[in-house]
Amino acid sequence: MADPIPLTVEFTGGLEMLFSDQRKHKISIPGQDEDGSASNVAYLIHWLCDNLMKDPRKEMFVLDDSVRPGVLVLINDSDWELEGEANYELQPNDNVVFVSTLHGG
Amino acid sequence: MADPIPLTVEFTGGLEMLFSDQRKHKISIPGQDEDGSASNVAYLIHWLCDNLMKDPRKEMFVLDDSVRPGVLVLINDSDWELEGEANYELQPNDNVVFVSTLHGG
Amino acid sequence: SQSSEWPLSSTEYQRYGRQMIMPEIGLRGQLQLKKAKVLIVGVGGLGCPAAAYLAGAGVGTLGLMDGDTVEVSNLHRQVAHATGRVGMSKVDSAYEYLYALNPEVNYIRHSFHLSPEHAISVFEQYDIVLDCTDHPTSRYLISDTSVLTSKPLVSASALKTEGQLIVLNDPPKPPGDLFGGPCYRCIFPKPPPAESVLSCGEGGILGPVVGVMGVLQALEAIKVLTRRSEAQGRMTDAEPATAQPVKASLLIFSAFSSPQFRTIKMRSRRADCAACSAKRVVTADSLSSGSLDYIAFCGRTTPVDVL
Amino acid sequence: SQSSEWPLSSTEYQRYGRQMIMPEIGLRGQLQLKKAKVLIVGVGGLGCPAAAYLAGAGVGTLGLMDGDTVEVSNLHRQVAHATGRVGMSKVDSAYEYLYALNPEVNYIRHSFHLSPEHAISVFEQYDIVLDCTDHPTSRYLISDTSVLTSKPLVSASALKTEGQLIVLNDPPKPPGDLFGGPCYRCIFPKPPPAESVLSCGEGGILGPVVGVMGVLQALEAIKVLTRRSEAQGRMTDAEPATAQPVKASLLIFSAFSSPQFRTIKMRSRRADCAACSAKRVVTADSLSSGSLDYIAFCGRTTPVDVL
Ligand SMILES: [Zn+2]
Ligand SMILES: [Zn+2]
Repeated sequence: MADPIPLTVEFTGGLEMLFSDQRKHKISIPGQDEDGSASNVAYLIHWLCDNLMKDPRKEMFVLDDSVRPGVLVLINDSDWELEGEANYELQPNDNVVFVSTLHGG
Repeated sequence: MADPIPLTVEFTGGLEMLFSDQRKHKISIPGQDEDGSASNVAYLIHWLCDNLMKDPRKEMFVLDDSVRPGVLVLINDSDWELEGEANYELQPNDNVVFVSTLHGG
Repeated sequence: SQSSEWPLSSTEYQRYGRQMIMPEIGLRGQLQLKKAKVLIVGVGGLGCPAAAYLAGAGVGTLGLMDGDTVEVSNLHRQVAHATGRVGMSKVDSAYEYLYALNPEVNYIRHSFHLSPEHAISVFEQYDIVLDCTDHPTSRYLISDTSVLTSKPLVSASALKTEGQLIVLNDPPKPPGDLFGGPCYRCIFPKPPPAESVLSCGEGGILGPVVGVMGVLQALEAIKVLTRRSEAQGRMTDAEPATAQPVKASLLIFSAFSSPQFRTIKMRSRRADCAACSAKRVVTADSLSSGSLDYIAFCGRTTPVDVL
Repeated sequence: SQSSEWPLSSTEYQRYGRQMIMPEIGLRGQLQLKKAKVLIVGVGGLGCPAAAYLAGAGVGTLGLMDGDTVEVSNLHRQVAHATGRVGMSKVDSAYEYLYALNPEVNYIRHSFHLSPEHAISVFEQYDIVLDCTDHPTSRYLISDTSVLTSKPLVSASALKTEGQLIVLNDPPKPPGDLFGGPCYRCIFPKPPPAESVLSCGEGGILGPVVGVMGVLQALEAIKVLTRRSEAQGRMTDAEPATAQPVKASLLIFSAFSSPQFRTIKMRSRRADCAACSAKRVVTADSLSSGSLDYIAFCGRTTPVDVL
């Protein structure tokens, strides 16, 4: 068994409303998913839905097994598209931010 | 002999003018000072005057063996007063920023 | 009031002297600003401060586009308007304020909402566009039109206590050229579900939050207009000019968080982008003929003229 | 226009509704703002936008202090003034703009420069002070007076392409109480050598740079005035309310760097601070009697009324 992975996850742009109105969460997730693969961001998103999200409106966060359109995922201050997207394997103390894009002006 | 210490030093608030008009410098300083002590920020300030500063106006940067009044020294985004000031022993890849306070408005 | 021997009038030297003495601007940069035509789409919480600082800096031509009228509920954040101008078109109200601040600027008033039919013909008159609107529908339309007309786009948004800013399509290379900056669709290929979109009216907005983002839009526009060459970086003075696809940089602001500001490295152009790639489906014809339904695309339910 | 049954008039509900629907403000916060008396010292590049957003937000009383008159070289960045008001006192010029934006605010005009003799009596009339001045002499005087009168101080500065902002003396505990926020002298015990100080006139200034800092000052003032209890943190919503000496947080901005913004952890009160410690030498008497020579202290050579 791999060690649990300590992470900081943050929610902004309104997503914090889905997570007990709290922006910053220090969490620890299993080091492997159910198949024994190293935990990646796809697994983290599932884990957050199952373990951290109290709001029943899952569709405000996930759609078709990934984050919904209009949500950016930032890994250590880089867009996850630069890091391998959902396949990025999480490292201890990574900072993962979920940002809903804003449209007001 | 201790290994050289790679550092990023930055100058802002006008101090960059004294350092070839360049804000960010990647440097490597000796791991020990002349007395064989671990290199600290006091030593770094000397080293910068001797090795990086091309401008002859040393008094715009140092006074009485430290930075002049009105210059903040930030070590990894904390005021150096929280880190031991001039006695802070530099670690590889530290980020040290010298900021001249501004007064305009 | 210009003499034939000096590139600027003595009034202009006086008015812009404090910015011209900086090497980042100088006479060169001031003349670039004077030559520049800037379009601000949306004269609300973002557009008011953006317009004020661009007018102050002396851009030659400043276009203002908005179809709304001033309401008293705007005034806590839309600081170019005034209580006595409630009911007036936002464009005319802002014009009164801006003309009083700097009459040297040529102001062009577009007192209507942007629509796909005329977007291209308006954008073609300008050098750079600021998206100061407040709905995803307009954000996609403005980005698509910026790509089609090759204009850099400074896009910002704000809601409640947070703001976001990104410079897009910069440099504005032709569609298919991966060395152009990414567009809004590169970053957000799919629009958000309609039910996830909150407006400032619904969600609320703190005045200085949207104000900061608008002022920063003016700053980024000035940086784009006065930079020395296209190859130089946008948000930094330290990046080497290498032949790498240009990545965008997203600034996010959160008034009650620490740190308040974060700078995020974003992607370069998307090879399959619907607007800016070789495989694009957004064309001038499809856009202006109305065959791209921005409203349906963004799942909008309120009338089109709210754009 | 207020009914006896509602804490705000219907106009006020309309005008401030967009910020009142946010939990961070609400009716509670709006009433705190309405009750608040805010002093802005310096109605220039920082003071203009700060005043605009504080007036917009509906602070009850807004004091404006400045002894200068409007010059055309101010207008690229001092966006509350106007070309037609060149030569007018900056305080009167800003008042015209602000009154038109929001006539519900009680504006108090102090059309003179701050001096040690009357600083305390002016500051005593307010709840919070914004330092929007442009010289170290005034920065020390304003900080000392804020400590002596127990007012939180939102201090900002800008030059060329850079800006700095710090909230000081917050919470404003009595001198000697280490649980009060640090003052300007805690951070800068010694003034800079006169020859190292550049003004905006000498060094130049980009309008949106000073504009951003001024808008952020308004934001920090609103945060201080509307927070739920003194024990809560200033710049963050995440800090636990522990009995630790309060550290300050310095925001530094650099328009052409990446990242543009940095947040720096600063120190708490200095045990030997000349102004806010048990060992202080700055007292109400020494200050107002003129025995503290701020001019000589800061090595200033130009006349005192430039403050
Ligand atoms: Zn694209
Ligand atoms: Zn102190």
